[in-house]
Amino acid sequence: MNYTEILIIPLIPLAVFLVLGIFYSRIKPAVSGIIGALGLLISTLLSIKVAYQYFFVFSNDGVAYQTLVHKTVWMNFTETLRIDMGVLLDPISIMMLLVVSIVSLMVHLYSRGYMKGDPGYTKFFAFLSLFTFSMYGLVLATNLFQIYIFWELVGVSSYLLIGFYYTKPTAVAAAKKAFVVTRFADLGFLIGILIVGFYTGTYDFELLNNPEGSPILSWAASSFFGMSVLSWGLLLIFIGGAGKSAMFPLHIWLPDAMEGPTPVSALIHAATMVVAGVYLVARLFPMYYFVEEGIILQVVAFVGAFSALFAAIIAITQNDIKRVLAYSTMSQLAYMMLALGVSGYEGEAGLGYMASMFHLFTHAMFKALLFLCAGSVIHAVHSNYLKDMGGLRKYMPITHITFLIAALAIAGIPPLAGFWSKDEILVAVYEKNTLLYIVALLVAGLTAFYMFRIYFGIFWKRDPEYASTPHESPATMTIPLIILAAFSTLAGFVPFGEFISADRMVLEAHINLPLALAAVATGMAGIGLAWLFYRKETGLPEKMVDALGKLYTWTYHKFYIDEVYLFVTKKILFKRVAEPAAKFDRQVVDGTMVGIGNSTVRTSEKIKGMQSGKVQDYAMAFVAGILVIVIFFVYYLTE
Amino acid sequence: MIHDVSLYEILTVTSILFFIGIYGFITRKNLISILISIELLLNASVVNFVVINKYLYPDVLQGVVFSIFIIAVAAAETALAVGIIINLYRQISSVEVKDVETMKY
Amino acid sequence: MLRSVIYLAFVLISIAGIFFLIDYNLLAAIQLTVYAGGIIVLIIFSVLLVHHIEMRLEMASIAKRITTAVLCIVGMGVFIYTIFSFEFKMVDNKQTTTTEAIGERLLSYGEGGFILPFEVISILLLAAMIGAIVIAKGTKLMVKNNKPT
Amino acid sequence: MDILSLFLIVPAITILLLVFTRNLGQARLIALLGSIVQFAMSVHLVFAYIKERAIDDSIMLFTKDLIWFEPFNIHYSIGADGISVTMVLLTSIVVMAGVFISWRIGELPKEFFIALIILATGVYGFFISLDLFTMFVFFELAVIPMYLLIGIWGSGRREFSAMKLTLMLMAASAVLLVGILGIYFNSDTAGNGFTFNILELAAANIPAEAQKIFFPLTFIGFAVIGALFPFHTWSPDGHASAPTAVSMLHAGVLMKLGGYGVFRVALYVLPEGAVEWSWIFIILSAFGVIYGAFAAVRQTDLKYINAYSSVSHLGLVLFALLMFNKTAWNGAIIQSLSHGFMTALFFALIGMIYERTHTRDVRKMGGLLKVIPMISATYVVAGLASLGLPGFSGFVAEMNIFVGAFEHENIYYRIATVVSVSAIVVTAVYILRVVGIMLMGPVKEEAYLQLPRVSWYERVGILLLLLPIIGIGVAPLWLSDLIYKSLHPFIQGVL
Repeated sequence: MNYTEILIIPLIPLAVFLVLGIFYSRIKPAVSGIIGALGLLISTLLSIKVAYQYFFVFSNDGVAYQTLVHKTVWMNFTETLRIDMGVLLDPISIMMLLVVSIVSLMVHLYSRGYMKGDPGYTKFFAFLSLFTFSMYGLVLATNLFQIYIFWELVGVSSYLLIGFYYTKPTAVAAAKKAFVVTRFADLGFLIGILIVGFYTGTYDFELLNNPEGSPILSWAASSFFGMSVLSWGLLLIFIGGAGKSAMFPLHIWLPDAMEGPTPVSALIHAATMVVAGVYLVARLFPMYYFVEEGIILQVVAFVGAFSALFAAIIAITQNDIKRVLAYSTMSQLAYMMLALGVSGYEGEAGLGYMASMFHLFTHAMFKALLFLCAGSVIHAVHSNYLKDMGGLRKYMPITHITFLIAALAIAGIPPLAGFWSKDEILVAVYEKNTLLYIVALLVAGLTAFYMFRIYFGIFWKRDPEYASTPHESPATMTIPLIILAAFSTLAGFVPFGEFISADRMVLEAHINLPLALAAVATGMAGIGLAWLFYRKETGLPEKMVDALGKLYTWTYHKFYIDEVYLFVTKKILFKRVAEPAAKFDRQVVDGTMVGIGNSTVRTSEKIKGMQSGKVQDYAMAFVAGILVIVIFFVYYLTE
Repeated sequence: MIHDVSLYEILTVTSILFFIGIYGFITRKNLISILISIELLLNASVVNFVVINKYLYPDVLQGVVFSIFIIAVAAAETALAVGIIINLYRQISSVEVKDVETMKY
Repeated sequence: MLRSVIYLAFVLISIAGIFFLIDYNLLAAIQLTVYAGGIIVLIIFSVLLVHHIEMRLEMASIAKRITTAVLCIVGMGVFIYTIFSFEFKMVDNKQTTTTEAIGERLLSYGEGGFILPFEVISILLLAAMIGAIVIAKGTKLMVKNNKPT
Repeated sequence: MDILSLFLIVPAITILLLVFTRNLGQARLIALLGSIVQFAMSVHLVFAYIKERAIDDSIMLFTKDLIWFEPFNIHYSIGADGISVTMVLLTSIVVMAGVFISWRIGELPKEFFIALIILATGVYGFFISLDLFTMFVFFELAVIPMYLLIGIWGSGRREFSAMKLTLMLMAASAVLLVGILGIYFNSDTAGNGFTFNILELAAANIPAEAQKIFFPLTFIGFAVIGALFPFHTWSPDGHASAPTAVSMLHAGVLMKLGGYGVFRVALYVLPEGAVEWSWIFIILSAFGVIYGAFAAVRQTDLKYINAYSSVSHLGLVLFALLMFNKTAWNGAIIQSLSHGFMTALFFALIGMIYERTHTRDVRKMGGLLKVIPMISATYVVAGLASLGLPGFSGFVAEMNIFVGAFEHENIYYRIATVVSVSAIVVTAVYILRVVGIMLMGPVKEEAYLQLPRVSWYERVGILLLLLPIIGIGVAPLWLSDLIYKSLHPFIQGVL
């Protein structure tokens, strides 16, 4: 392999970021867009080349795929622990490389149209490049600390991009929320890293992931509250992943993050950054699987299943199309987590792992497409809300078709991409746990339902009174849509099992017909229901709302999770901890210090009278003092 | 030289004189009274010098010489003090200690 | 006020008497001339100059007077006790110190001579004299100097 | 001429020249020249040190020893290892930036710069001294100008703050002096007479009983200036009242004397006492880390926020120092440096913002990003650096500290580490809160729209501080190598 080429892939966006950042005011907006897109095009081509070389030229048939590492020391901690910077090539990192490159390139192209005329155009591309760089770094990370470093960097790029419209208070709040919530999760991640590093003596993925290696085998050596310390570490790392991938209960930032520009939502909050959590678990999969017999994987599976259902239910009631998509993203990510959670390691048992990665890949394509379509729609009607849309199929044919393809894909209708990957997940779950399978199937149905709810709402419903006739977006925006639509259609036919599997061996995936039929049927049922509810305009939705009553209100308010958080942070942490801390400091700690000073002052006030300046008083004191001394010397010392 | 009066008596007298001077110095509020008290103090010490010189070390003259110096200094001091008092009186028409306190500030 | 000065004069004269008794005639003379003659006169004049007959003599507060009195009595007790508990080696001596001896002692610059302190004292006296004059008539001088031409 | 003494001579010459200046223009020119020379020297020192280190294995390099008070065996003894070299570099950069930031100091410019450079001299002297007593003298030399600088050129309740600061630091000095004298009078273990020399003291193996008595004194004496909870309260008031450049120097450099002193004196000379007492100070400093962060969350004055943030960050330094682990120590030193640059940058930015808006109350500002983009963007960057974002120095430091501290064999120490790690979340909250309220959002006042843009000297000042932050953050290896090697004798002393 040519490592220079691989190194160039992340360095190009970094260079673009630096150039745009330093010459911020001197660069013309249009030029900056071109620089960004061009840079990324090179990166994308290189990624494709690398992928081709890895899978086809370099591949050794019949043997497990090798992990290729090229690294250099960045910082030394101790003799064994150190942070390396480098690139690690294995099937999943290359798959992610492709995902990031393609989606990012599409978003770059799309943004040139979407952001046109925005005063922060250059800044936008700079941040986008920064994000892409960080994401590449994350994907290619060779060790836990490198992944953490870029993890933080993508977090901050996300912060900057969500807060891109910084004069909007909601955007500012959302950015802050996103950062703080993920930061909180990262705290878990960091502690997890510390624990893993301490007990295994290494951060290197290569060493950590070796099923027979000492790091994994060391789990039995220590225990803490009934679980191996290493399991605690992995659980904490999973919390980090859950924060980024918006698993319940750390999901609250994701819907708010939709305050950012729509291309950002497509890139960061649908296709790439949010899958980092899934990627992290997949990256450490052998550890998760082998340490204490996969106890943490069960946690992963249940958290995944619950989040998937939870998010899907909320998605039904939301009226902001981007929020629906956000909850959908959360639900799909949870799906991937679920698949990882139920996966085994070797051979057929590793189907869940493969399915999860497969779904990650396809989901990135169609969810990015969905967001970009939504962006196109929002661009046309200047609103995020369903009530301001309707009948747009006449005005925006390309957007309409591409959206439909994406919606069908996510609903799991063959032969689109979503069907294949979702089917694999369902098979994997079915083989493991029936309860989880039912949940997963239900989620699939709900997914189809809410997707078509907004589809009908946007494109079919009666026109609202448009202030100006909406029109199709410019070519810069529609071309990426078309390309992504093509990917969404075709991605399912990639023989994914040949490239990616838990044990790196070729995995022959085959369609389990009854299960596939059940999945398709559920999807169709969801679509049909949506058609009944929202296409026919029978007033059914309102009736349902009335019938469900409280339940609907709860769902509409996202089960008040936000309020709980707000209560905890505002009322408890701020009011009960931070404010008392500040007060305590000013009054008690500082009060003590100032009090010492003041009491000195007061004492001196009191004894100031003695220093009256009257010679006679001094004389008296003098005489008295002399007397005391004389008496002391004469009658005490001479005794 | 007298034999009826011993050193002890004279020293007793000077001690009494000395402490009368101190008492006066501390309790009087009038500058001139304070001055008088100081004279008493000085005189008590002068007598001590002289008497001890006479009774114990008749061969040397240090005590006498010092007495002369003390007297000289006392004279100078008194002259100055009186000068100050008169000047003060001219300025503030008082020679009470409490009135002079303004000078502290 | 004047009375206390007269008492002071008596005290000083009595001290001169002590000097006479112990046969230090020169000192007695100095005591009489400088103290009884010079200082007392100075003080009397100053009293006369600054004192009005109707002025009440102010004293310190009772508490302070009592404290001081106690202090003084204790101190005196200590002194007298010490004096009487100490055995002085009395030297019998009949010789009269002459003025000549004192004078030679004062002006000798050999071993045990007091020429330097003597000179210092004379300068001090001079300075005090000038100082006293300047201070005593300070305001007038200042007024004169400040008078615009 | 040895190159370390130059760090005392050049400032002295600068001060001498400053005495003859007549107006602001001349004064700042001289001060600037002086600081540039110092900067050049410190850069040269770094390279000279690296070159010398390759061939010389002794603990201290560039040593020089002159006796200046025979009866007590007090020497003017100087030397440098990797730690002091980096500290000197930090000082010179912050001083230079401080001069740039004070480009338009209003009243008494000459005296201001003189006091500033006296302070710097004290700090340089402190960092290169190998003699406890000389070190103490320089310590005092650095503290005293602070009083004048805050009292004369400060704002708000400046007399009170200056008084409070000076009194608390003086009280600390008194405690410290007792500790130093205690060390001194117990130093004669080999029968060669008492000594103040740190290296000799470390080799002398002071009796354990004496160590246990004098370690807390020495530690607290130094830790007060390092803002150890609960002795930190001088810092918020002091910062709030101090003029910009003084805040910078104060938080950026002066507070580092604490950590450095603890490391060089308390830990090195009194290792057994340190082991004995570490638990209580670890609790205090870990608590201080969290506590400072929480206290910062509710502040409204920018300088107070930053002061409490300093309490939190420097608590981490002391925390790491007490872990007796090379990695943690390495982290502590880098944290000192990184915090030095970061707070200096913060205070510089706060000063610029205050100069323009005439308020430091975050609630009164808003949307500054639109109005003064350069300053605001740098503020965001500084904020991100402060909350430990990778790519900035803070991350490198914190990770070293956390990893090192977590290596401790005692589980309670590891739990304390986890507790202090959690401060990173709170840090994020208070930083982003300020950024959100002050820099983002709509512009609150019409008048802000006409705020003057950043001027060239401010730009230079900002860059001077920003570049090292990024430099350390992106390529930490050279710095940590520089420090790491110098830690070796210390860890041997302890274990």
